[in-house]
Amino acid sequence: MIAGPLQLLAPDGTVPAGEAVDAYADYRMDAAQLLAAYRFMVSARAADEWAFSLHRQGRLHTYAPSTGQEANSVGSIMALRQDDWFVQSYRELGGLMARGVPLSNYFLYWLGYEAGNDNEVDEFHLMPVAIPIASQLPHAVGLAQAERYLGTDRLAIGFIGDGGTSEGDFHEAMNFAGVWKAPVIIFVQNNQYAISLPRSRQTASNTIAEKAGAYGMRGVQVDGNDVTAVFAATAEAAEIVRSGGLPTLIEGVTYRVAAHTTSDDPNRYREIDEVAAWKNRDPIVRLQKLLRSRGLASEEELQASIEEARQHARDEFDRVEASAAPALEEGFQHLYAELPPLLQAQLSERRRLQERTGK
Amino acid sequence: MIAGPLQLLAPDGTVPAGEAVDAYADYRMDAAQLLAAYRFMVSARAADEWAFSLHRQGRLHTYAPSTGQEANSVGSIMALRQDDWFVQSYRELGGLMARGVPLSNYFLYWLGYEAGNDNEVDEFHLMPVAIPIASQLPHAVGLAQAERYLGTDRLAIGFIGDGGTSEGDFHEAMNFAGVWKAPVIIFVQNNQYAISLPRSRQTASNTIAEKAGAYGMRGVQVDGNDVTAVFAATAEAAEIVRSGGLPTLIEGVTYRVAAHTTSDDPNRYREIDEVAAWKNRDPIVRLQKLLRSRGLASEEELQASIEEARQHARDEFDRVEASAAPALEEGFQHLYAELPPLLQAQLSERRRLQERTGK
Amino acid sequence: MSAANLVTSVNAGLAVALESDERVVMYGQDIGRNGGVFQATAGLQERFGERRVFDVPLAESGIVGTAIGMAVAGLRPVVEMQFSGFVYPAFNQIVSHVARLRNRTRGSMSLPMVIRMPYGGAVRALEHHSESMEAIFAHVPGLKVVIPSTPHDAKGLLLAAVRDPDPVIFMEPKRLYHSPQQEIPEGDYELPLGQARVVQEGDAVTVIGYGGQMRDIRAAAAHLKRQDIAIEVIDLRTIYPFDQETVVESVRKTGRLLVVHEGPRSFGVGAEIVSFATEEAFMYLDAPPRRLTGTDTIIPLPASEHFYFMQPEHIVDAVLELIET
Amino acid sequence: MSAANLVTSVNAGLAVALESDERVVMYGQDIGRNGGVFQATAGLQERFGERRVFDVPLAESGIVGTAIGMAVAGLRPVVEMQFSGFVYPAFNQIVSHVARLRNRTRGSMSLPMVIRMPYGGAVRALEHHSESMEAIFAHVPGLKVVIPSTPHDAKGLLLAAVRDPDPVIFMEPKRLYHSPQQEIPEGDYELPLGQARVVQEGDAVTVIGYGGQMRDIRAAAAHLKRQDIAIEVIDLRTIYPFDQETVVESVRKTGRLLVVHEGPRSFGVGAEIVSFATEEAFMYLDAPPRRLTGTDTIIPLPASEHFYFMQPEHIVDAVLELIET
Ligand SMILES: Cc1ncc(C[n+]2csc(CCOP(=O)(O)OP(=O)(O)O)c2C)c(N)n1
Ligand SMILES: Cc1ncc(C[n+]2csc(CCOP(=O)(O)OP(=O)(O)O)c2C)c(N)n1
Ligand SMILES: [Mg+2]
Ligand SMILES: [Mg+2]
Repeated sequence: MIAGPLQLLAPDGTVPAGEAVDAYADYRMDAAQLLAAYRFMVSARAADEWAFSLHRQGRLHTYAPSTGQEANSVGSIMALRQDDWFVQSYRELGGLMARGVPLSNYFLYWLGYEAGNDNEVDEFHLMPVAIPIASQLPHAVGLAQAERYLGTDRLAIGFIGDGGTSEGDFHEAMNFAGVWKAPVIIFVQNNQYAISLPRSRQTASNTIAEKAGAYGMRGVQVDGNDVTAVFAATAEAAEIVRSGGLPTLIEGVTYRVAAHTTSDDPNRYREIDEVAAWKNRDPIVRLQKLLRSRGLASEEELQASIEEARQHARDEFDRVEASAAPALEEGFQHLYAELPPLLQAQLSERRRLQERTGK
Repeated sequence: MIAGPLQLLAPDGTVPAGEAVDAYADYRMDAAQLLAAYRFMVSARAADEWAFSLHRQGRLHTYAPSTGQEANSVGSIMALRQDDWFVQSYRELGGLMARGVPLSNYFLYWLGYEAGNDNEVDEFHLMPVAIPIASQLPHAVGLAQAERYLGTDRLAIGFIGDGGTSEGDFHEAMNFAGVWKAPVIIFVQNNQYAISLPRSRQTASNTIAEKAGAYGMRGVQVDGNDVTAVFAATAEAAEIVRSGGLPTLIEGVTYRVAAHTTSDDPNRYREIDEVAAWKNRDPIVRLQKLLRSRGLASEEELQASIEEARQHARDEFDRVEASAAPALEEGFQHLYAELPPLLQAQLSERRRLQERTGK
Repeated sequence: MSAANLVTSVNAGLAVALESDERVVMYGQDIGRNGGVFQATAGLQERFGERRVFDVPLAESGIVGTAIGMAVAGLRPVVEMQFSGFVYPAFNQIVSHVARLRNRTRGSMSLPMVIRMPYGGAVRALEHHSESMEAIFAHVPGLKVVIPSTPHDAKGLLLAAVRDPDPVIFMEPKRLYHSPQQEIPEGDYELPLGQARVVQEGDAVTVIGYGGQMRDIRAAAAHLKRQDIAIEVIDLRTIYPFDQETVVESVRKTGRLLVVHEGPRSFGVGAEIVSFATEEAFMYLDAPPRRLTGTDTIIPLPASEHFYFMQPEHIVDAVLELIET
Repeated sequence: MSAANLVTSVNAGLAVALESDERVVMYGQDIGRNGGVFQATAGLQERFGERRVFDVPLAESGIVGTAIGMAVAGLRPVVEMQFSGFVYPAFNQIVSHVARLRNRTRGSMSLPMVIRMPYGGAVRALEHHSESMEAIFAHVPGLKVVIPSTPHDAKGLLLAAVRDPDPVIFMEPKRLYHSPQQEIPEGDYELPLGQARVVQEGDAVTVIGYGGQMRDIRAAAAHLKRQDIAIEVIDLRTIYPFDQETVVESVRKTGRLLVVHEGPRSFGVGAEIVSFATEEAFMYLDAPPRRLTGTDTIIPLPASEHFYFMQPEHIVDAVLELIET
């Protein structure tokens, strides 16, 4: 199934030879980048695993894991500039790590606080988590086109899942991008499932990448479990769109090895063998092999990174959990720049109810 | 621009030779069909021209003409069975004539009566005029899929304009069609404009037909001013989809030689030369040439058909205009199968207001 | 009779619908093998086959739009929106076509279809998963909007909705999906749309609610009863067209009105009920009517969502205040 | 001062907005060379260039969705929906994002954007071209909904909307586009959002309206004046958040309330106004409030649309009836 996609690092940790690989010679990750990618990926994995266990402990309600998909958003975000717009869906934890977003905010969001989306715009150029599927893509196109209007050379990257490509907003965003030749990259995390619906029943096209043609865009399919391929494809696309070339759709072929969210039981709709096969293609294990074979990190160092990430995840969650405290006013504070009298009255009434009933 | 599309009858009335033409040998229109197509096209043209003049006389408010586009819907509807579902937008007057829909109903609609959409379903298998752009296409796909469920071999054809391909509903309909392999034909009347927006700025794909690939559908581009090519492409597509093959997108390349509607002034946004060039490709004139050269009709007969169509249009309009009478109750009568008490009360109140004020 | 909670009663109703009419088909996201994210369709695909119960691509407008075509062709589609917060992409299909096809064709076409969706909050769900925007559907001419609050009502109203000749928006209060079980008839039964249910008779105050907040209203009623205050509790069940007669009769009797719901206050369901009752029972009103509803704010994420919903204590307090005036 | 009708005043307001702020961009369908189907943007592309005023593909969700991105990046997009009947494909973007981005990001992002659209009927337009569904926007927390009824208000409110830090749904009554001209200030002026305007003072009945029906209300008021009946006429101008103070003060003064609008009755704007006024001015009311509105039917096609709208005669009749009770 994944014979076609661009691969610069094989599952066994070797670097394949050939024309495709040579073509991407300019977009190779250097040692520091490979080590950084590893750190981001293990940070994401550790936070994910901890979140799952927190859910079991009853400390976190619903949670959507990115486990197994870390290479897609880590590789692509690392290939971009810090001031390029990052338009996430909800499975880009790795990318958030690469962008430097505090894990505490991420946990805060999943703990159920809007404040988790309050990331300094000028520092992170990050849009908040987007849950209504595909609705975030037009935002990415608008951000990109606005930057062109403003005369900067910033681009925007918008993430979406394979299922999301069926929504009308995917289409409208792609079409606007094509017509405007907007400096935008649409990154489809094809993890083979939309909750229970397999990719093959989501759309009848052979690949998702080829949908780009319908919009006069470039389309590229990459092995989404190969962080170096994702990096290279994104770096190339960034160069192209930044210089006024065709906007690009990147399909990162990967797999959702965990459940859709903690509320979901994937055993209802897929075979355990399939999952096992994909676990063998784990993007972190693959990168470890490369780091080891290149002598960039020892086994101890690789493990130490993991331990450190785990500790960090625990500490951050504890800190956030202890400090977060909901307040009745919150729902009113940021609805408008200034609270209109009508809502002031509602807030007073709600406070009065609280005073009278203690609820 | 229209070098690529399938053409079986050149603008000069000759039948080109070549592989493409041979490939469609099985889908040639016979003499009776050619004569019928001519009748339908001149009927549509006559009604259109009369409607325009009625507008100038103040007898018709807004009107959307199909002039110059008659071959698309006449050719395609003629290639289908009477019980195949016909899902129109608002520029398929020729197709309505081919289906046998009374012109009186068409005029009734444009005169502002819902009754104009009250066409016997079992006779015409026709959905009402659809104005919210692209929203009708999912209906076509649903109709087609339901017929498969019911075990019939009916198909559905859904019409849309070039502009309509930008809407999310176009995408969702195409994607459902592809996934279901539904017995449906999506017919895009590419008349080069969506009101003032030229096709080139509507989407960055080279053709509209190629968008089919993104959905695992077949895509075919035809000369939409060549009724024989439209017929052939549709007949072929019908054979394919009826027997479980790929659903097909047909792009009929044509031109909106008149205004978008009577409310619009196309001189604001396009050059007169362009219009003139396309008038030379008139689908009716082209068919006349063929009918003459084949000896299927004399000049007199050709003109007589036109005269007859004109007279019919006038008569039908006069008849409808004289008999139609709006009534206050109409808005309530068909909202639900049974009028709920809440609405009965509103109707009584409205009647009471009328009694008290005469308005 | 058999015991069911609200979600199993929906499931039972869907099974009866499929069983009793070959024209009924069901589709949506994850309703097949997965049985729906709330298991409302659990086992239906297994029992009735992929032909009758199936999953489709992730596209709400496509789902509703194709269902329109299916209904015209003679089927009776029952489609699911995974959450009411995700119905908006289908809004154009609903407003421009679902609500209008009969009117537009002077009755020569009709749309016997049901759009089901879990709605409302208080289950600590994610952003966009707790919406309660029934008022916008209730404002669209040509739709019927039904919201059950008990297992018994859920099954009976759902079956009536599926057999109704007109389209029905059927909103299921997800916070009551796993509410205590109730004995419901095993087989086929319908409850008429457009009829409210008087849950408890009383003369102190008329308290009108529906769906998700009914449990809180009933709790408040029980609490007040222990204080010898008998409120009249009305469960609207159908939001549009609502049961004007039952509303106005009750308000005329009690002279006091409280409306409770979780959607935003302004331009919400309570506005219509209060407005209508005032117009029709003005001379009988002893106190200004009151709305106890969600505020005009966005339902907060889970950590703060409890501030958004009305609790039994709030209802008791409002009733007592109303009685005092 | 210069003479303008409503559509030329919108045009003038848009020109000032473009002139005074480089961040303002405008786009939509046919607004460029064509100048908009009502000529509301006539000449703006010529004057400000294709960079600032441009046409985009036929996709409402794409238009609103990209505008969100533009606003986040620092622009102030003013986008047009060609008719309010075609805003529904963008409904998800409006409800799920436009209304929420500020709240969701705790104010670290805001959306200074305007979504303009002609709304309402009575111009014998095609199907779907006469919608008056402002109530559904007014029910969505996080939006502001503004509807002018005079040239003077249109320009001033539009400029305030463009400069507002929050998103505004700006609905223009197309039946008044070519209403009689009014003298309006030439240059730059803003009128505050959220403030109603007392069009005529009076003590007989409070008549509240907005947008398309204001002309009819004024005609009724003039007619009644000749009979020595002075009604108080209020033009809401902002539907959400509406001017509660002006409404309640007037109702307390007159003791009688009539709300007039063209959207459907049930769950409409009138429901909120009547409900709010009843709650807050109950003791002052001398008669049941009344709504004179569109019925819960789909606006008929042109031949019958006149049955749908309220005429001055209807308003006069309702006022006289209210006075009698
Ligand atoms: C508009 C909309 N419809 C439905 C949902 C419910 N839902 C949440 S995630 C999901 C599947 C998404 O699949 P995909 O796009 O492949 O992303 P993935 O979760 O696999 O990363 C669905 C149906 C939603 N969030 N938004
Ligand atoms: C959803 C929607 N948006 C906008 C409009 C207004 N409108 C009517 S026709 C039209 C252009 C349609 O162009 P195209 O699809 O090419 O069809 P054509 O009119 O050329 O046949 C527009 C924008 C509409 N009817 N529906
Ligand atoms: Mg997926
Ligand atoms: Mg066109």
